Amino acid sequence: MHNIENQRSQFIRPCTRVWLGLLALTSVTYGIGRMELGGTQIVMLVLIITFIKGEMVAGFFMGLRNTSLLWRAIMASWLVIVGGGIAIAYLVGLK
Amino acid sequence: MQYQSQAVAKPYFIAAIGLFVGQILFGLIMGLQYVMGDFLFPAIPFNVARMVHTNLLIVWLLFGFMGAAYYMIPEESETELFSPKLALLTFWVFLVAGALTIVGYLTVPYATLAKFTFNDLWPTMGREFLEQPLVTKVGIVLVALSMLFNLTMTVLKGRKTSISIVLLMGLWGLAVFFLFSFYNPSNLVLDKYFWWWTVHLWVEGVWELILGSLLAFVLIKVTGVDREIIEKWLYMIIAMVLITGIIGMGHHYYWIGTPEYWQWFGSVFSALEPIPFFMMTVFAFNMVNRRRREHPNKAAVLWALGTGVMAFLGAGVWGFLHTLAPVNFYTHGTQITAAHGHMAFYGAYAMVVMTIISYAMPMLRGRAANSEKSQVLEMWSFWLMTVAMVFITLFLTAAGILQVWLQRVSTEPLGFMAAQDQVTLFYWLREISGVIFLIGLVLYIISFFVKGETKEAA
Amino acid sequence: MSQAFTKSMARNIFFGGSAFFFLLLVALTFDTMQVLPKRDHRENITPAVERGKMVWEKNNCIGCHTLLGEGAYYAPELGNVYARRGGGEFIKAWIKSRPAEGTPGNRRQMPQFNLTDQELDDMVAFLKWTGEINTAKWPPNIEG
Amino acid sequence: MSTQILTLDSHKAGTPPGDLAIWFFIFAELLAFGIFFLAYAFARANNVELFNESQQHLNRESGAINTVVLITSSYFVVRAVAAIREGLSRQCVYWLGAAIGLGGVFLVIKLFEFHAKFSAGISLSTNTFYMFYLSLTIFHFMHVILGMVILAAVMLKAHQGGYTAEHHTGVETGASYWHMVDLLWIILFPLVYVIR
Repeated sequence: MHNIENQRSQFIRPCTRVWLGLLALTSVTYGIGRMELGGTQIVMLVLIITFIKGEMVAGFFMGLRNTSLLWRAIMASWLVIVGGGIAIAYLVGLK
Repeated sequence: MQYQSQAVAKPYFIAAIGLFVGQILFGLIMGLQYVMGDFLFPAIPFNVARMVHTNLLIVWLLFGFMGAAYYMIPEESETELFSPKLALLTFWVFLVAGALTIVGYLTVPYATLAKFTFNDLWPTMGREFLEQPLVTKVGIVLVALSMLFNLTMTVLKGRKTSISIVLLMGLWGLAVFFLFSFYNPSNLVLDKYFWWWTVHLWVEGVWELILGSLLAFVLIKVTGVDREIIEKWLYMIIAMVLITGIIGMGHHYYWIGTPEYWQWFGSVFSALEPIPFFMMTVFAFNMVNRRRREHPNKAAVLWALGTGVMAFLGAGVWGFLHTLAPVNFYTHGTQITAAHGHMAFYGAYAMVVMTIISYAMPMLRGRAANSEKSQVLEMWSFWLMTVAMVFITLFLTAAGILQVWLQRVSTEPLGFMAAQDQVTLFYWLREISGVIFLIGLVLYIISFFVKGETKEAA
Repeated sequence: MSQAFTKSMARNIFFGGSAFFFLLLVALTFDTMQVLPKRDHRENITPAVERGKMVWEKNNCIGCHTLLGEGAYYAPELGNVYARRGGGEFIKAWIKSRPAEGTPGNRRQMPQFNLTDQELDDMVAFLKWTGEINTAKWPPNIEG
Repeated sequence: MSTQILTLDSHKAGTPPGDLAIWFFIFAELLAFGIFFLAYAFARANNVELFNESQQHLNRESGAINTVVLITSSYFVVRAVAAIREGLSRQCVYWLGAAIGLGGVFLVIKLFEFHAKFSAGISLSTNTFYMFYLSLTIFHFMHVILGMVILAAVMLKAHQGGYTAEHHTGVETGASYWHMVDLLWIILFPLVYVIR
């Protein structure tokens, strides 16, 4: 059962780690919200965390990391545009 | 033509083209009235001419859709039509009802027509595009039901392809959403809200299903590309149409008294509405590039490609131009809307009907394609009409931008008529383009009578 | 090996997606119906307003004018005409005074509709009510 | 063909798992949500006080718990895909069932949240913030339901033994959609509940 062992090490275990990582990052985001922190640096941190989470879900759960560059680029640019747009809008709102 | 009963499509197509001519003539009358206000007054006031222009458009497109359906369904289902006689009867009922309605518009004042057709008992008239007397509206429903019965029975007894299923869904949707035209509450906001359930869900909803299936049918025939591939595309395109278009209806709910969240829903979803049209363009070109045969009917291929491009430009690009709420705030109800309306209807619906006519008419006349000479003429008419329509759209857009600037944006806004006086030049240019369009249309009709060497239909 | 892109999946997305967004439309429509009374002031729809809408429709006014921006673009917007012309007297006088054979010169013509005084009053009532609908501050200015 | 390719990439090399058609749909949905997210962000920029003030009345705890619920549910779906790649239909069904169950938990928590808001008289027309909050969360809520329906259909077919280690595009298709629903919430939560 070489292939099953292979799948466990290459698919399930990374995903389990990703899952735990997502939970940890979520608690960070929640903690920031809980403390009602605000301000540019905090918001950028939250957005970076969100970007990392998005890439983790897209790459590992959705399996995009095994696909061609085009697919990964589409997803990454979506995340960048949305996240970057939110960041710009936040800065615009500071005025 | 593979099945005898497909022949019933022929009178539908001929009627469609005939009414198309009428539509263009009244369009020219209106165009002239824009710059020579007393032209044909008081014999044909502008509101009458416009009603005839738009109603003829709707009716000839319906004739085209019905003809297309009667042509396609037997071939797709691989069986004769359930009842060719019923289809012919339906044709004459529809033609006579339509002609009488137009005659009514032109001969008696609209208020008199309303009185004689019992509009007081159940008022439905006098709303844009739905001006038809109650009895005509009922007639349209009966005609549609007769057609749907006929086609559904045919599909049920024969092969069920994705194309015929999509076409039937489009036609059923057409009938169902037309029912909203019978609802005319005295509250104007409600009236407008549900008026769009007919108008928007027709042209940006179920009609696009019809459009997609017509285009898919012709592309299968002229390119020989595998049906599976074409039908897959068809489903993806119409999925995107409805996903974006249903909530895209919000772009009509910005300023008519409806809650303001529609500005967000409408903007977000209608911003996506160009996507299915873009897919349609890619689809048409892709299939033609991957063609497995050289179909002798070059003109039909040209129409099919033209539909893809012009639908994207007219409905997609020109729609997007003024669909976002902050833009629409200034452009709502101006010549920009007229510009979009002209190119979208021509590019999407008029052209797809001419695509199917171009493909099916030679078949109905017993040949695979028209003679070389006839096709060259038809392609000339394609370019004349299409280029003329592009210019009509550009001139109306220019007029619209000026109108918006003078009347709505500038710090000292002009009144409506004063602003109109400033853009007269563009209306003249539009009228000239309209004349060229008519020349194209005349050539189109002549192309049917050009003889020459033809191959027998396969 | 499984096929990468199947027709049945495309079909499922079409049916599922359409049903989904139609349901969303129904939900939004439901909410709209709850909110509308506050925006259209339907308590002010008197019998005169109702009759006025009939007069509006029977004479196919939408064939030249826009009303809240919808209609033909040949003649001025009438959703705010009551405010623009400072009340109903101008509107009535205007409609009444259209010459049956048209005004001389190259101007755009409005037909003589031969409305009765009652119909004129009803029309004004309808246009006044229409002008009070909350249209999210549209049109941009009084010129419509 | 090596077994590794068969199990790890049961799709054409280079393309994402599942039916390609679902990926068109996924990207269309991402586009719609993306525009909505940006619309929220820029509407907030014009209305910072209102948004910050209204945000305080949101139930951040239920938002965070729901994030955990969806992430975990997504992970269960990953396990379901892994199971069917080994041909283990029963495990696949169990994992899918657990994922759908968590989807249900998400819906229940969200319903409590909606109930609290609606009974406070809040609606789409209360103000711009609540318009967005309700629109985005209800729109997403409906996607969760749609995702659950898709997963349920997949589960049913898996239960009937409709998938094998070689042929299981359907599982991957449903999984991809469900991950998208998760991904959207991962962005929605900080955007609406946290950023201030």
